[in-house]
Amino acid sequence: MNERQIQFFQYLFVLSFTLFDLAVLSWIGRLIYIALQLKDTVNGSLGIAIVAGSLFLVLLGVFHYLFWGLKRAKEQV
Amino acid sequence: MKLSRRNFMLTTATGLGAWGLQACRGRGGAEAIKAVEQWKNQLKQTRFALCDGCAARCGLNCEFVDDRLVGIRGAALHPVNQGAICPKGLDLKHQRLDEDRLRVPLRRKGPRGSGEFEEVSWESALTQVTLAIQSSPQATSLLGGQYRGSTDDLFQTFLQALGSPHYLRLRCLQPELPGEHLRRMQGLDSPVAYDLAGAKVVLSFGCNLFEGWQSPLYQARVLAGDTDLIQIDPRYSLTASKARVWAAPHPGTDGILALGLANILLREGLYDAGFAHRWIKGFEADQTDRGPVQKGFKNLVLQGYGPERVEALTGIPARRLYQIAHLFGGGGPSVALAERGPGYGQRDAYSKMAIHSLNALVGSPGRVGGMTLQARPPLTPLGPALRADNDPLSALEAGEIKTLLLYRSNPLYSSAARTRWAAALDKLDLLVSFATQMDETSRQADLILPDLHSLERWQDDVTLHQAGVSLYSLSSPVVEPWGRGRASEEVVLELARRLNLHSLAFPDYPSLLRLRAEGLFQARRGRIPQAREDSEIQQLLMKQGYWQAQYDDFASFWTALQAQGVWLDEQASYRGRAHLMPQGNFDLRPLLQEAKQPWVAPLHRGGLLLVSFKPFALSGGRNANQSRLLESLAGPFGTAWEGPILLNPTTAKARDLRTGDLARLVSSRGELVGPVKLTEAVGPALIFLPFGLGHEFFGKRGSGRGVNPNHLLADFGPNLVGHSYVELSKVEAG
Amino acid sequence: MSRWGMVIDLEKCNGCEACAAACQAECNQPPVGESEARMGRKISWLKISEELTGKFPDLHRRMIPQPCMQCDDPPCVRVCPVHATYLGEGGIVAQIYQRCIGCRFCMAACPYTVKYFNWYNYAGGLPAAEQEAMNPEVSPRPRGVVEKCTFCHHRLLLAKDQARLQGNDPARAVYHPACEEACPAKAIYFGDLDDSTTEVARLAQSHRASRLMEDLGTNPKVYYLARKENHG
Amino acid sequence: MDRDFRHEADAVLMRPIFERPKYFYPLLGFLLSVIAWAAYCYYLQFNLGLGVTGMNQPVSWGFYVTNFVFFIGISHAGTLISAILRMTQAEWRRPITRIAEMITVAVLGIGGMNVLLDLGRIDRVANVFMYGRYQSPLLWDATSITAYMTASALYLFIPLIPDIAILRQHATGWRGGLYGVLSLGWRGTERQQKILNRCIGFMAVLVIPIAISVHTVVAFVFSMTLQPMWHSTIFGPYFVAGAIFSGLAGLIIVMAVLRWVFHLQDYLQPIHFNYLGLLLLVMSLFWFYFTCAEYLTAYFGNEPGEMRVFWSKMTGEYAGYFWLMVMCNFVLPLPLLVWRRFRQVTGTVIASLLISVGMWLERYIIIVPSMANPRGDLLEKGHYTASYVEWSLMAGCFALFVLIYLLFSRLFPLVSIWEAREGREKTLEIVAARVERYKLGEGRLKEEQ
Repeated sequence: MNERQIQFFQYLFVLSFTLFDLAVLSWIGRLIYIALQLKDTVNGSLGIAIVAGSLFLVLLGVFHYLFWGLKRAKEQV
Repeated sequence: MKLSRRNFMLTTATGLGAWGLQACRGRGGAEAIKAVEQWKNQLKQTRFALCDGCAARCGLNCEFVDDRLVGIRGAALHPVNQGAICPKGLDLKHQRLDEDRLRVPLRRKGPRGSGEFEEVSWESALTQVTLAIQSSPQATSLLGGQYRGSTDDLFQTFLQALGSPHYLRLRCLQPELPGEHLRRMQGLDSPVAYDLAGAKVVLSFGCNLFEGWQSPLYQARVLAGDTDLIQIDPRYSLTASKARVWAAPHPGTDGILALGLANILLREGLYDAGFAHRWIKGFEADQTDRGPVQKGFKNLVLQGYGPERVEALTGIPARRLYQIAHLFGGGGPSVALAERGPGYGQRDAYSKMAIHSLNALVGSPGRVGGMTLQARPPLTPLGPALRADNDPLSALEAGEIKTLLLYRSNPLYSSAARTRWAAALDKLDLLVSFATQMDETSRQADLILPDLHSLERWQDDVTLHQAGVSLYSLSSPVVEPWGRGRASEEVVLELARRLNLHSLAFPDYPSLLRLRAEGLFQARRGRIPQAREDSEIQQLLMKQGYWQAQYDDFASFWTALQAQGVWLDEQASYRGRAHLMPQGNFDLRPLLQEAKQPWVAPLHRGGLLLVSFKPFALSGGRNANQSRLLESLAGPFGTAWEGPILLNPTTAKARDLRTGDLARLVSSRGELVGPVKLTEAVGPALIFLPFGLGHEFFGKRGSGRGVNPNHLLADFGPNLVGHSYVELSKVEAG
Repeated sequence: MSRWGMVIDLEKCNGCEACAAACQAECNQPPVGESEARMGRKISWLKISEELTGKFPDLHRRMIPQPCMQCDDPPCVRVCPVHATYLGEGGIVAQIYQRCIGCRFCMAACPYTVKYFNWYNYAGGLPAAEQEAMNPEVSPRPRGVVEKCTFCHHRLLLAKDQARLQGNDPARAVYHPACEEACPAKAIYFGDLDDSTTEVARLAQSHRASRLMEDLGTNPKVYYLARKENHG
Repeated sequence: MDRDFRHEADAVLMRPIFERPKYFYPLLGFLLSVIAWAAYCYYLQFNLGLGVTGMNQPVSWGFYVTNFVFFIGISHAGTLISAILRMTQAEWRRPITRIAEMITVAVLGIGGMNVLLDLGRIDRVANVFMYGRYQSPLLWDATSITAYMTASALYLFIPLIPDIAILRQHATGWRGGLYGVLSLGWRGTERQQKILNRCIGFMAVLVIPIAISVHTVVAFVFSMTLQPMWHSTIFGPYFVAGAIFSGLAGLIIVMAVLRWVFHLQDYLQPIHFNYLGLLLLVMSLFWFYFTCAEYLTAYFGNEPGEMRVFWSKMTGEYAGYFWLMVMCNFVLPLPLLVWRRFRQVTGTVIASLLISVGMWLERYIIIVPSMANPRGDLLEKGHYTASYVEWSLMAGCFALFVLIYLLFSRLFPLVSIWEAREGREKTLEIVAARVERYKLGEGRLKEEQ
């Protein structure tokens, strides 16, 4: 595998993680939407969603920090 | 447009479908919705049918969609059930579809009882029966079980036309006849009805009013109010748990208990002295007759049945006796029921008369809330009556009968005298069974003629047990027959044609029923109830003696009768005391005669007494193969699909038995093994076995399930006794 | 808006099982068969429990029919992950069979154990003839979903349709469930608890009335009438 | 590029990756056949319905939910322990962390899978996404397990990066490509090392609350209902303590197996088992304390519904399970863990095996007796016997766990090579400096300055 291919798969890797994370986030959003629509324990749902949502955002952030950080650090050498 | 059920299922509102409808509505499809609704409401059709689940014969409304029977509800206008329905009636819908049903005529191939049959044509089968009857018409008989109405009359006329003296019946209650005690004490010739709806106190000796006695639905309705029920029963039955007072005497001591109550009533002056003076014969010592002075009822009871002695013999504390006597003699209309199905043990006649004497003491004959006499509906008679022979076994054993038709009777299962029955049936030249299921006795038959399910044939019924009305019910087939079965009545009429019996020259059974109904139309009384409001006005008018013709001609009467299924006359019961005591008195002397025989202590010390009973779900007697009913046994027994041996925990503990264990019961007559259930509802030293399961042959689901108490019960003659001494032991697993 | 409720007079009920059987017939609850029933998988939306106290011969028995209690605050609804069970119109706890994923959390949460599961395809396993004889108003349940008493909700829908056809207000439609209709002792009363003119509302207020496990705060809409005073 | 790994230091850690062990295919075949049998059983269940299990009314949850709780519990071993050890800078953590983290990732998936096995309509699982509602504790579970899974995978992956880079130097073919992609361009520069350490540190902090929340939420599935002996506030912490307890036991067993199979005696030394044994002892005492607290509260409260369940566990139908659990979780492990001479590899492994059984039983007798004895005294009692399908699927779960571990061992080093090296190279100075600081009086002196 040449460097280009490796890079491609690395981007694919980071993209799929990002997509996964966004999928989870959109699922959480969907749950909130349903709760609002059906007036089904909106406050509780919002509470849980805020905690869970920010957690996934943080995880996304960590991964991207790591990925881009390592990439840049490599180039600095 | 022909609407199929598939379309209906697609468009109909189920729990969810409703969402769809609501959604459409929101989007302005109001017109379409309305059309669907209109159509849906017109789609369902209702047809009347008579329930065949037990002897009560309730009215049913069968609901149809696209000619498919999809639901059964109680018929609101039928006086017996008034809209209520029980599990047996509900399950007719499925019983009809039982794959084990006999659907083609069968002829025996192998030896008797081998169960090998071959399919034959109706022609061949009917020819065989015709030839057999022709060879000796007088030696032809019919053994019938529990049924009433025109079927009964048809069989009587058929046998009469053949010149046969034997019409055999085997059943625990004979609704068309008054009990032996009523005949001897009141000189009655037609059955009485107990006015439970009018009574304030009902003293029932073992009649399981809510489980299997006569019409449980009717009794449940009329006794649910303020009536005080006193239940005398060794088992804490469902009925007993609904009673205000329940007393559990030793089995077989009901008569002593009754006279113990009489003792208190007499001593405390709680009896109807006027009635006693005017009507009762044998009350005081008889001094007018020549010869030795005969002791009267009063002497007998006061001297021989003091509370202490009664307590010792029956096990009922004197205090409880006083409580019952005071309630019973407390003034309100009271009635005592001595009509227990399986009888009162070896001293059945004595017990029944002793219990019935309580009715004399409170003057219940002819009183509101007491006993009444039913008028038979004025049906056109078919022919002279042929009284049923209620000791069929002796008649068969005498060997005069060559050809026997079997209808709704299964003595090899339901009689304790199985071996005698088997031998007696074996003597026959031809045993023909009209059957819907292959049961024990049908397996012995030479020819099986498949009967139709009750919903597939014409049925009628004369209800005699419900006080206050004279009631005739009629229903036409509501569904198509399954297979090549034929209604037994049609077969009998066909036989009559082949045998040239002119008294039964009917083209078919409905025309016979039509002829019978003409009598109703011409009688100028009674009515066909149409709607509740209408019925109230009519009732009022009729109470005042007016009778208004509902229909101009018989044809419209006949159409209405078929649609509504009920003809009734609320003014047709006789409450006059002279009617109830045609011999002019209430004679206690037969009781005095019976009481002279020395009393044998019924409870064998240290032994266990087995008593059988009918659980409600199985009280129709032919339900052992109905999955839904078997599953509903989980209610009373805690186990579905099973009829356990019910034991008191103390009885069980002594033998190291727990619920679910297998136990062996041995009596002088046989033994059986079954699972055990412990319950406080059964007294120590008693064992209760449900009746209705334990078939050797009764379809896939009914065979080999549960136990049949008849295998153990002592055979005390024609009357079922229902108890026997047994030994109980644990069957070790493995 | 109606709030449908039921009152069961235990003094009148004699445990004949007519209500349970009528419920099974009306709502197409199939028999599960012998081995299944023995495993405890019987489906009977309205089950009847026996309460037998005392020692022979001083006994007291009550037969207690238990449909879904139709709680106003149903524990089963709280735990359902997919909205398959919800508090529907008239306070009826509904179950959407097509939505249910079969996690059985609602069964675990229901203190009355009146939710039933289709361990096998019971309804579909019936002979074709029996399937044709089902009540077309009520959909048979596939395997793998939870089912429960609906207070004969389909009859309410029919009653509303009828009212609409006759030009009446569908919101005021009155109906009767199969169990009430079948009861021979007339021990079951059904109607709108919020309408003070109904018999149910009156009886639910009676001093004889109580509810099962009232202390759990589920606010059931099924009331039981205990024994009469004079019978002490 | 293609240097022979055998000349490297820590070659033993790379051996299973580059040299196919001789047991690999037989073991793989065995595991796959167990899994295939389980899959067949599941196919039966899928086709016929949950009727093939022993569950019924009212015991509508059985083995699957037990296994769900059990496996989620085991999963705590990993990430949580590794995170705590990393945060506290326990030096002896170095060879353990990856083994522990991998347990988490493998077992968490299996635990989550048990919920899916339990569903009556797996074909409608998408409804959870389409119509889910956050009121249901099951959704809390779904969320927190997803979060824990993601975080754990990340937490496993980040410290793996330098090792992957090492492996890349020896790998060719598809492995080379894989390692190339996954090493994310690791060169080991100072800046990269700093970023990596920062991420590891951050994740270690983040993962602890997530881990605790996961098992608390699993407990909430039960304690949020009104069922007797479930509706209890102690359930959250009790489940967390139990999870760490069973997780430690699971970790010790896995460590022992790996030590033996992959000859890791140099890395996983008796001292590790000794330390983990001490932790296990602490957790055993915790477990006992929580159990006493739970049962004593129920007993003293004497609430009829709870007492039925209580006595069914103490003397009734489930007494056998209960007392076996107490033996396995407390009575038998205690002497093994208290005495130093038993707290060796063998002793701790025996204790761990006992505890694994005991903790599985604990999950079982939390779930089944409460369901079998519903609250109302009217309600029928239930009985439950698992069917062969449930046993098979449970066996399949264990086989799947081993399979995942087996495949992981063929791809990545089980002990962190770079951390081990770091430990050897730098630790002595760091620890010496640290110990220097502990010296008496130093702190006060510093403050005075």
